[in-house]
Order: sequence, then C-alpha cells, then structure tokens
Amino acid sequence: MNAPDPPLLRMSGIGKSFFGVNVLEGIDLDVRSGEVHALVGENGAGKSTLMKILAGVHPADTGHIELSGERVEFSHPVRAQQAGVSTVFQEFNLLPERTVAENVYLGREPVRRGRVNARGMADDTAGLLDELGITGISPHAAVRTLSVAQQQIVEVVKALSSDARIISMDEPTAALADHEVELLYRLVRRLRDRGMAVLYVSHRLKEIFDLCDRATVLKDGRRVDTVPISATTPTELIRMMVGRPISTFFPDPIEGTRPGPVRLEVAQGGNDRLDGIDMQVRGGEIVGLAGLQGSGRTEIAHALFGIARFTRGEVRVDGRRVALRSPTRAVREGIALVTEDRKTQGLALSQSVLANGRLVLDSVLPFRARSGARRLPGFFTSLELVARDTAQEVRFLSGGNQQKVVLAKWLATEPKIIVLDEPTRGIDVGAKRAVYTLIRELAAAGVAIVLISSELQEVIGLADRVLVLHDGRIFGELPAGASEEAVMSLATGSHNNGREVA
Amino acid sequence: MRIPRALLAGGAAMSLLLTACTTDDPDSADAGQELTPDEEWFDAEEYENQLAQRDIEPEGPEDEPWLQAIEPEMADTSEYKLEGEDAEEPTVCFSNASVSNPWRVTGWITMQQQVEVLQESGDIGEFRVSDAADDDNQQISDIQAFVDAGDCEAIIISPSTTATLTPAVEAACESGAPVIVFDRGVNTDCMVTFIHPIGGYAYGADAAEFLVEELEPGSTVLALRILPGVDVLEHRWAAAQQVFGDSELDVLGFEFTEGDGAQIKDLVTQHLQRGDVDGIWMDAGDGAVAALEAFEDAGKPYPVISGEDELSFMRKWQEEDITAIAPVYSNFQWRTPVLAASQILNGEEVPQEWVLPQQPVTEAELDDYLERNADMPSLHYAKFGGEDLPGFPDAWQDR
Amino acid sequence: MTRTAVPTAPGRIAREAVSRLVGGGSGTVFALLILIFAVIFAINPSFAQPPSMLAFAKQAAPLVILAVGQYFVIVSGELDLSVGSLVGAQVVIAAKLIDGEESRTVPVILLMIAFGALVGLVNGLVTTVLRVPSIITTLGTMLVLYGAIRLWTGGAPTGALSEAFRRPGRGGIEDLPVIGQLPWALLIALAVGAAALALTRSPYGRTLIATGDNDTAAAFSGARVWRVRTTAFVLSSLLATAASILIGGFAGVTAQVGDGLEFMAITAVVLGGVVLGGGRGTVIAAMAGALTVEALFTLFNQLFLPSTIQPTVQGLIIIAAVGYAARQRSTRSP
Amino acid sequence: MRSLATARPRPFRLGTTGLVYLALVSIVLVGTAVAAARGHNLLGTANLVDMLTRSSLLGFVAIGQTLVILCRSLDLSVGYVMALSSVVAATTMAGDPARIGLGIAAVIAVSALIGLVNGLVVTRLRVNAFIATLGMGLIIKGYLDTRYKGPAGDIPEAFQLFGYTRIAFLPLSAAAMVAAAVLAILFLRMTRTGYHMYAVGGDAEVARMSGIHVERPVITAHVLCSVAAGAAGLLVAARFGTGSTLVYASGYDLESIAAVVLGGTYLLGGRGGVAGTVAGVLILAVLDTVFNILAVDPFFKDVLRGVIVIAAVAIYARRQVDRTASRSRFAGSRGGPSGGTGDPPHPAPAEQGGRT
Repeated sequence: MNAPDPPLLRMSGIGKSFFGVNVLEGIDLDVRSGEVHALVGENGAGKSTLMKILAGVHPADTGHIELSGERVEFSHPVRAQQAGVSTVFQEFNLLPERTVAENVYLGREPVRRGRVNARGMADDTAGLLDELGITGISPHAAVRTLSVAQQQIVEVVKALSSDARIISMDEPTAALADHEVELLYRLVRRLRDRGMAVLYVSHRLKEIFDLCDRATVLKDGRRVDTVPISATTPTELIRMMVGRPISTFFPDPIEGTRPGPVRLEVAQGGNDRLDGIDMQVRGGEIVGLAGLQGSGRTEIAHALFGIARFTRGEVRVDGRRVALRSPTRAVREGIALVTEDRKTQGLALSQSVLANGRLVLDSVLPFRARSGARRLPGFFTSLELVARDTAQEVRFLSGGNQQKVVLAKWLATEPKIIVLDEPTRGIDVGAKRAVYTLIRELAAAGVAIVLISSELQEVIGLADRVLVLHDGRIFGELPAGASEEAVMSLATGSHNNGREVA
Repeated sequence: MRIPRALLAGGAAMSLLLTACTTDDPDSADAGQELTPDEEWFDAEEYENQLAQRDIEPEGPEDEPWLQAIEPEMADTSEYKLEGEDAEEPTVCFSNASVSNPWRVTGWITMQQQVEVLQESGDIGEFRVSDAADDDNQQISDIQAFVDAGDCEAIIISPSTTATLTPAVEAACESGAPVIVFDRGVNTDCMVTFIHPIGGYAYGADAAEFLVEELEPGSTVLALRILPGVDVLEHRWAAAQQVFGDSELDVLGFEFTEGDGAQIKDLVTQHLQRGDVDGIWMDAGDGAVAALEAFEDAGKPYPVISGEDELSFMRKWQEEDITAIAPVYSNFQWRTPVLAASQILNGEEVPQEWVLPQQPVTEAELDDYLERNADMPSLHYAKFGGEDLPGFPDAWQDR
Repeated sequence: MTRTAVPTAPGRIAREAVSRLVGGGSGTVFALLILIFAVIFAINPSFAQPPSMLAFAKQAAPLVILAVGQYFVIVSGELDLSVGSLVGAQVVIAAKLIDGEESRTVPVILLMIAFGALVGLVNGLVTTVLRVPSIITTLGTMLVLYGAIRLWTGGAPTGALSEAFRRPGRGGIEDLPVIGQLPWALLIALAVGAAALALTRSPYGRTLIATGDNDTAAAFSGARVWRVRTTAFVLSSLLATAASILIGGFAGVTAQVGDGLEFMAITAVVLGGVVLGGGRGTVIAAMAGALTVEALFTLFNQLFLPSTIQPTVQGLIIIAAVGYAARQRSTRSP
Repeated sequence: MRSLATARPRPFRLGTTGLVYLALVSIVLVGTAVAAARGHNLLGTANLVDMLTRSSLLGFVAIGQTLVILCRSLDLSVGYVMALSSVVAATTMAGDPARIGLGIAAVIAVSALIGLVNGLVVTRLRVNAFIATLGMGLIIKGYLDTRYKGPAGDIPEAFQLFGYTRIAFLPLSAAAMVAAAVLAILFLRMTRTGYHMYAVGGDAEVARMSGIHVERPVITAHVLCSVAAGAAGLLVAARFGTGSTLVYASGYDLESIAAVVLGGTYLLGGRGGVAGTVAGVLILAVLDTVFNILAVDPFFKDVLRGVIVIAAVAIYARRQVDRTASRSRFAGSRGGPSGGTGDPPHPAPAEQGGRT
C-alpha cells in the first residue's frame, strides 16, 4: 500500500458539513500517478462533496491536501487547476454558444502580441484531440452542436490542456449510451498510460472492475476502506458500500399490502424517444424502471406526466383512456411526478417550505388548496422534515429535507399514481430511509408507484417488478429480488447479440 | 469583503452627491428669494426693445394680423423670383420641429389650410414636410435631406432648439434656396426672413405686469414653468423675474411641471398646504386649469392668474369669473411662413425680421374670443387666426 | 438546528408574515418611508393635519395602484414598460370619446377597461407564447400606443372629460368632521391594495410568485406558466387603466399625461425590495415603495429643493436603497 | 440523448447575424422599390447620406450597448451620458480650435468615470443593472438641468466638420462609427476581456469556475459603453455646434437597446455581436428615410417601429427554441425565459455554490 515516494495526491482527515449536517468526516485518500482510483459509495455517501473539495469548489472544514508531499490550499477552482488537479463534473462547465477551442482555453486564452492567439488555440485543441485518438470533433464547432459524450471529451481535453496531473471524473458514464462508454474507457486508459492519476467516481461496479486499480469506499460520509480491485469482489464491495446485506437495508412491505386492480396502463406508447412501451401498474404495486441514463427511464416519466407526451399508443388510468396533454392534466388525473432534478425542476428555491408544499394545489387544484394545505404540516412531521419553520426558504434546507418538501407537495394532492424519478439522489441516508418507508406506506395505501433509479439495489430492493429499459424500449422484465448482474446485462443490451444500437 | 463594498458604495454616492451640489447655481439653489434674471438668458436691450414693440402700431392689413409687421425693414428678394415654368407650382419644403403639443398642433392645422389655399391658386405645388419629433439631430438630418434633394424652391424651418440648429440652417442658406425661419430663431441672419411674434420677454412681462397690477403689495406669487433650457420659455421667466424684482410681490419660487396637469396640481396643492398663494404666473397655458382646480379642491379662493389663450383656460376663466389674463404667443404665425414663401418666390419684398403683433387677451376681449371659438375643442388656441380659411371650422374641430 | 417537528400555525402565520415583510430587503422601504415622513412633519407640522395627509393620499393613489400592477408583472419575472403610455392613451381616449357628455361616462369607462385588458393580453401572449423578452415586448407596446394615440388625435388630446368621470380622481365624501373630504381615490387605492393582498395570498398569487422564482419547477408542478404570466400582464394593464381614471379625474387632460410613469412605478416596486427577475417581495412593500416615492417628492418640495436637482437625489436614494436591500439578502443566514 | 449521441452533421443554417443582414438587404430593396414608385431614388446620394448620418449617432450608442448586453447587463444612462458629454465638450472647447484635443480628452474621462461607477454599482453593490443605470441617468439629469440652462458652450468650426464633412456619400461621422464598430469587433474577437464578456454573459458560474474574475468584463463593458455614448455626445456637439442638454429626451437609451436586440444579440447575454448591431441600426435608419420619403406621419413611425422590433425579436426567439433542444445537459432555466432585466452576473451565493 505505501509507496516509496509520497503519492501524487494525498487527502487526510477531510471533513465537511452543510447546515449542521456532517457530509464528510475524517476522509483519508491517496492516489498515485498512473493509477485509476475508484471512489465508490451510494449516492449521499459524500463522493461528490469530496470531489468538490478536491476541485476547490468547497473549502474543507478540517484536514488538508498534499500534492506529491507539498501541502496545498485550493481557495478557488482555478487554484486547483493550476496545481494540476482538474475535475470533470456531472454538469459540464462549458459555454454552449462558444467553440470547442474557446471552451478548452476558457479563462486561459493564450495571448500573443496582445491578441488572443485563436489559431494557436484551435491547433493545440486539435492536437490534444488527436493524442486521445478522438475524431469527429472540430475545434471550431460550437459546443451546443456536440453530443453529450463529445461534450464530456471536451471537458477532458480542457483538463489536459491545463497540464493536469490528476483528473477526477464524477459519474462520467452517467449520461452516456453504452457504445459511448467504450470510448470513455479508452480515454481513461490513455490518460493513465500518460502517467496521470485518475480519480474515478462511480457506483457502477462493472466499470470499476473493468477500469480501476484501487477503490476507496465511502459510506455515510466516512471512509470504509481502500482496497486493490484485484483483491476484492463486487459483493464484497457492495457490502462495504451498503454496510449490510441489501435485503435488510430496505424496509419490507407493510402488512396487508396487496396489489389491487390495474391503475395505470400504457399500451404501445411511443414518441421520438420511446417506442412500443407496454406497462401496467396495479394499485399498491411498486414497479421499478431500470436502465442506463438515456435509456428512456426519465422519458417515460415525462411522457406519463404530459411533458413530452406519448405521440403513439394510449394511456389508461383506472381503465379510463386519458389524454395526458400537459402536467396540469396529469395532476388532474391523479398522477404525481417527483422529478430527478430537485433544484431546477422540483422547487422554487427562494420560496418558503409552505409555499412549495402548496404549489401543486395552488396551481392545479385551487379549490382544494386550502383544505389540502391544512394537511401539509402533518406530512412534514411524518417525513421528519427538519426546518426552522414552514416560513423558511427551501434553499436553506439540506438536500434530503428539500426532497421531503417535494414529496409532501405531491402527497398533498392525494395522487393515485406516483412516479418517482431518482427519489434518493444526493440525499443523506436518514432521508433515504424516510423515502423508502414512505414508498412502502403509499403502496399500502393502494397508490400505484413507478420507481426510477440508477441505483440498482434501490430498484431491486423495493420494486415488486423491474422493467429494464434499453434504447427507448422495454427490454425485459425481472421479478423482485433479481440480481444486479441480471438487470445490468439487460440494461447494457448485451443480451440481444449484434443488435444495432442507433 | 463586505465593509469595503459598503465604503465603496458610500464613496461613489458621496462623490456624486458632491459633484451635484457644488454645481448648484445660487439662483436655483434657493429659488425662493433670487429675483434677478440670470444673464445667460437676459438681454436687457432686447428686453426693452420687446416691451417697446408692444405699443407700436404694426404695419399691414388690420384684419390680417398674420400679415402685419412691426417696424419692418424690407429685404429685396428679386434674386429668388422664379421665372418660366419654375414658377409653376414650385416645391416648398418645411422642416417641422414637432407637433408634440396643442399649440403646435393648432398652428400646424392652420398652416396646412393656408397651404391648400396657395396650392389652389398655384402659388406653390408640392409641400414637402418632415417632422423631427423634437429631436434636434433628426431635424438637422431632415434639413440636410432637403438641401441634398436639391428640388426645394424654398425651405421653411421651425427650429426645435435655437442654438443647436444654427449650423444646419446656415447649410440650408448656402444651398441657394430662400430660407424662412419662424417661431424660434437661430444664431444667424443668413435666412431671408425670420418670422416671430414680439417674443418671450413681452409675453413674460405681460403676465407679470398684470399680476403686479392686480395684487396687493406683499401678496405671494408662485411661478409654474414647463422645463428649463428652452430659450422662448427662459425669456418669459427672465422678463417676469425682472418685473417682479421691481415689485412688492413676494415670489414663493418656481416649479418645473413639464406641462403635466397632474404634476401642476400636485405642486400647487403642496404650496397651498404651506400657506396662501395669491397669484400664479405661468410660462405657458398648458394645465392652467389644473392649477386653478388645486385651489378649488383646497377650498381656497381663486388666485390672480396668467394663463394663455388656450380655450380650456379661457372657458374656466369665463365660468368662474377669475381675475386673469391670457398672454398670447401668436398662434397665427403659422400662416405667415407659407405666405412669405410664395411672396419671396414671386420676388415681392418681405421684412427681414418679420415681427408679428402679440396682444394678450384681456377681460374685455374674453367673451368675444370665446364667442368666435365656441365650437372649438378645449385645447385649441383663441388667436389661431384661421377663421377666413376654407377649412374653417371643421379642420380644427375634428383633428 | 435540532430535530424538531416543524412549528405550525398560528406561530407560523406570524413568522411568515414578519419574514415576508422584513425579509428580502423589504424592511428598508418601511424604515425609509417613516424617516421621510418624520422629516416632513419636522419641517412642516401642519402637514400632519388630516386634510394635508388626505390630499397627499389623493395624489399618491394612482402611483400606488400602478405599483400594484407592476408588482404582479415583476414578481412573475417580467417587466412592463407600457403602463406609462397606456395611462396616457386611456386618458386621451376618455377625453375624445366622452367629449363632455355625462351620459357617455360609463360606456366609455367600460370600453377603456376592455382596451386595457386587450393591451395586457397582447403583452402577455407576445411575451409568453412568442418568447419575446418582456422588456422588448412592452417597449414595443409603449411605442405603438404612444404613436397610435397621437396619430388618432392628430398630436394633441381633444375633447373633454365629464364631471362624473372626474369624480373618482378628484372628489370624495365631503364635509366630514375633522378630516373634511375623504377622497374616493384613497378608498379606491385601499380597495385595490386589499384585493391585491388577498390575491397574493390566493392560489393564483402563490403560483405567480413561484413561477417568478422558478418557472420550470412551476411547470413541473402543473402550473400553466404562460397563462399565469399573461394574467399578470392583464392585471397590470387593468390597474393602469384604473390609475388613468384617477389621474384623468385628478388633473384633467393634458398632452403629457402619463409620461415616465412606467419608470416611476418600477422604481416604486423595486424600492419596495421586490427583486427584478421575480419570485421575491411583497405587494405591501411595493405599495409602500410607491408611497415612499411620492413622499420623497413632497419632501423635496417642503425643503424648497430646486426641482432641477431632485432627480439627482432621487437617483442616489434608489441606488442606495436597492444596493442596501441586495446586501441584506445576500448576507441573510438560514 | 440517444438521438444526439451520434454527432450527425447538422443541416446548414443561416447564423442570426446573417439573417439580420438578409433582412437589411431585403428592406433596402423593398424600400428602393417603394421610393421609386414615389419617384425617388432611395440609393441616390442624398438619401444615402441621410441614412448614414441618421445611423451614425445611434450607431455609437448601440455599439456600446451591445458590449453591456453581451455581459447580461444593461445601460439606461447612455442618453444622459450623451447629453453630458456634448456639454462637457462644448464648454471645454469654448470655440477655441486649440482646445479640441482637451475637449475630447475631457469627454472620454468623464464618460469613462460614469461607466466605471455604473459597473461598480452593478457588480459590487449588486444593484440590478436596470435600476443602477436608471438611477445614474437621473443623477446626471439633475446635474444637467441644474447646472446648465439649455445649450451651453461653443464648438469650433474645425470640430464641427466632424459632424458635416463627407467623402462622396460617406459622412465622416458614419465612417467614424463604422471604425468604432470594427474596433469593437476586434476587441471582442482578439482580447481576452472580449472572450470573457461572452463567457460571463453566457454563464457567469461557468466563467467563475474557469477562473474568470466575472466582475471585470462587466465593469469594462460599462466603461466602454459610456465612452461610446461619450463619442455620440461629441458627434452631437459637432453637429449642433454647441452642447445640448436636452438630447437625453430623445430616447436613445431604449432605442439603442432595440437596435441591439434587432441586431440579433441575445438580451440575456452571451450571444450576438457588434456586426449584427450595426445592421440593426442601419435597418432603423433605412426605415426612417423611407418613412420620410413617403412622408409617413411621425407618430405612425413609432407604431411601425414598435411592431417591427417585436416581430424581429419574436423571429429570433423562434429560432432559439429548437436550438435549446440540444442543451438539455446544461443546467435548467438559467435567468428565466424572458426576464431580460439585465441581472448582473456574480458568483452564486454560498447556499447555491455547489451544483449537484
């Protein structure tokens, strides 16, 4: 474990807390040059926060960072870059309207004789792209015209151009179609071969075992252990991440929960992103939707909620055919959608807890608003919402509590059908617990539940059935408690051999 | 981080406030007392001159004041006489400052009516107009456009501002076509004739003298002005300051109202809250009624007031039987330029400086003028002098 | 922060009210308002007399009403530059159509309301459906109204208003003990204020504010964003119409009526701590902002401040107040 | 996502700037036809001069305004800066040809200072640009009205030439304006500050993460904008032969914004450029001239302008919609759909700092 000379990166005793909630505590981590180091853990384990501290976005409350033995302070992302630490965030730091070259050198534009050396920028960018064996990206292309994968490459090139010695990537495959993942693998290997250190944040065991040399496991903001990949197994790793066998982590169905009649039925549903979607959800049933991002999970949620509606096929609620033209209609039909992106889609951040809780009632069911609002405090309490009071602005709440506000908002509408898109993304374990319990309670109350999550254990642990999506189609159905591998193999489409993926 | 920001803010604010204060003119700083007109706008000689002109019998036809002139010095215009088919329906071009207030609108209608008459008679052909909408730069372009077009036989200009249009007018003169300026002047005498009523000093003095006469010594007077920096208006105020200065009246101060009735009423109401106001001096009639209403609403007796020959005011004056005078900035001057143009193009001589008569409407003539304009809208001007034009009265009624 | 259940009514109501009023820099405006009045009274005690105060209220009423309208638009994340010229247009329309005939008063007022609603509808739809930035939309409307009205009247207003039309802006309940006349304008402004307050507390109002804060979230919660915003524009135009009735009634017709009112209204609202960009600030504070602006002018007048320098002071105060409010917001801790 | 995963070649489409110039050309053609019908030659020297002169004044202001808007800010004080500059120039020169240089220097200094204050108030005090510059305008207005009663100072003949000379049909002032435009374009294309203006306007947070001091470009833009307005003031003085305090009433502030947006620059910053703005200005000028030839009622001009500006922006907005499709990966609704109130870009406050 201990190298002769100090490792390229050493983080020791890193601690961080937001709004009184400890997100990280005493994290030690060291990464050597020429290694791909996985940082694994469930969502909310603290991976992203740790990265942001490394990137200089957040200052650490405690602990310090060393680069090849020298202590460094990253007051600003740029300090980190200059020190040779570059980060590729899940949400790219790119300007869609500017060209690839301009983005790569953003803030570091080379100047010659007082003028920005545009040609030089373009040439160097092209050079870097070649080095990585990337084709099909012109330095002069506007970034908005690129695919997500290509945008990610631009981010990496950006990192290289600043002579990074350490590149950390946050869920780099999250947005990629599987054939693009291969491209990323090649990219990462090349970086490693150039003697760089790659900090690879992911919760996808497959990738980790494909790609990484060592893995550091985080759980609830603490470091569990750092292990060489060669010396561990997926199950072992999961055990470390979860800390207990999956089955016990997720609450069991509540006594007396039994599937009722079909509440939601989609027949041959399709639009420009989806095709031939057939699904039925019974009252009291939890149906999981698994699949890689971009496989159509969120698209189904949006179609059911009238945002990007089905242009083909039909949807029935309680056997009645409905036209889900707009969210308004969807809500009127008793459908609720907990969106995957809380901050931009879920909440009006500078409004009070109460105002957010009332939002759906106010905007769709004004006549039920008053009575509905009266029940909100009850929901807040049962969800164990922690806020100063209901007049507090939600932007001051922790991620978990924000999510609780979103859930309360929907509970207040007494939905028949609730679609949960990544309901536990970026929230602490306590909040997760609350969410899981709630899902069970809703099921017991006869609500039809569609659960979307990129955390396979979550889907497997909660859902009665798992529909696996691939490439906009339902690719297969698995019973409760199916193995992750089974789901994955369907999700990656590796089952149907040789089938062309658009 | 925060403190410096606050300091910075304060610093910026202070420095600005200082620059603003240090440049306070004494006269405007304490408007209440200061009563010597500031020399920038006061030309003693011109002042005396205008006051004198009020009593001079103008030459020209009795019943056509727009053709009368006070002490005219005729200018020979034979060089502009058009011969042959040039004389057939010559194109006349008119660069108008704007029609953005009732006075100009009334005059503009009168002018159009006069033009029709002249077009009937073939004295002028095309009458090309461009309206600068009160934008000096726009009007300069407009005049240039006329010059460059080259087919204007005569150019009539009603400048939006005196000083700023001087270069443009000079350019127009150089083009060879006869240039006629009216209403406001410009700082050059290159034009063939400059047509205007006696002027701002006379106007302001008429009003001020009336107040001095009618009011007991020591009575309070409030001056309502439209906006600063417009010479015609500044002259009126300068003259008033001169007159008030020699009087026993106590001038409370002056307010700029932008001619907006609501503002006028606000301001007067506030002054009435502070104490009595016995007299109102206005540099233009717009909103005189609003000023009077302020007294009504405050339950105070009507003041002695100087308005303008605008009908809304004159009607109020008649109804409520107020002690008032309506100084006149002769609206009929809008007829003169086109007539002058046709005269010049016929080679007839015209006054170099064509000073039109400018008689205030007094109590005595009030009923008569209201009689003659009975059917006219309230924002119409009594001395518009278009009664004999064919379009009368419809053209002025449904504008 | 301890793990306690969230405190609820009535404590909540109170807290919410307070935090909404004082929060977001709105506190600034009330302090400023009190300060200004203190100074005015100090200079001129007679101003504290009911009649003077009522006269002040009468003058302030139109701007207060405009501010309310502007508040709805601004809090929904937009801006309405067209109110000034709309007020002007409405007064001129009234004068030309009524032309002194008492009998025409009511029909014309109805027509004005319809016209106001139409203008608001156009502003709203162009902004939401055609996605033209509201600042451009309403700037365009401003130009169109300005031109169209003068095109129609040949440059200067014609006709005259009826007595009945002028009563709301000018008259009141006469000969009351002590206070003398109780102006209709005041009562109307109070009514509008109360209605506005009720509206902001209503489902629509809450949706409106949430939309201004984050329209994506609002849309994902089932709100019809375009409809919500368009309604705000219609409200603004209707209130501008109401204001025009008061202004026309107060001072009659003049060519310049309405000029620059849009900036006055926006200033008032922003002075009230309402944030351009939407989602923050209360209608009460906006109305207080309007009162503050009016009081400011009264103060200038009481101080014999030369009217030419007044804009300078006004500008400084606005910048200072807004800057201060901004700092308050950015430094407020959870 | 899938549909984007493969970077399929996008069909060629005309850039917004191209569109603007297309519009300009077509308007010129239509105008020429209409004018010809009335027996006028729109492209004759007289009218060309007329158009170019009209555009030069608004041009200067609009060029400056473009820079500010690119930074997602706004400047409503330009009209007043113009007025002030014209007076400063006229009073400093005081009719003495020897003092021309001094006058110009004074104008630049004064306007730059105002721009600096604007920039600082917007960035440091975080006062919304709309209010900040509106307030600054009022401050200057008060100063002008108090200090000067009407036109002041005297411009020496030599400098008036700047307002009236012309080479063939090209007025000197228009040439100067074009030169300024070229300079601005080069500035945006060749200096880091120029690059950073786009960055800050496009996404202040990204700019900050990339180590750009987000306040600097904004302040610079405001300074340059004011200086451009100052140049316009100089032109005013040259044409009027004196300083005019009342130009601020001519509404150049809002008109310049209209011209910029008409030129295809995005009101919320980050996209567009000076070239488009120049076209926008020319379009307005051509319309003006055509209206004049047709002797259109001045008030009808206002109506048409209003309609045209709205229509144009609506068209750009349309094009913007389908473009956003490919942006789903970029954080949601930045700056709201159409707030357009020029929110100053500044580092996100702590509670929003970490982007999940």
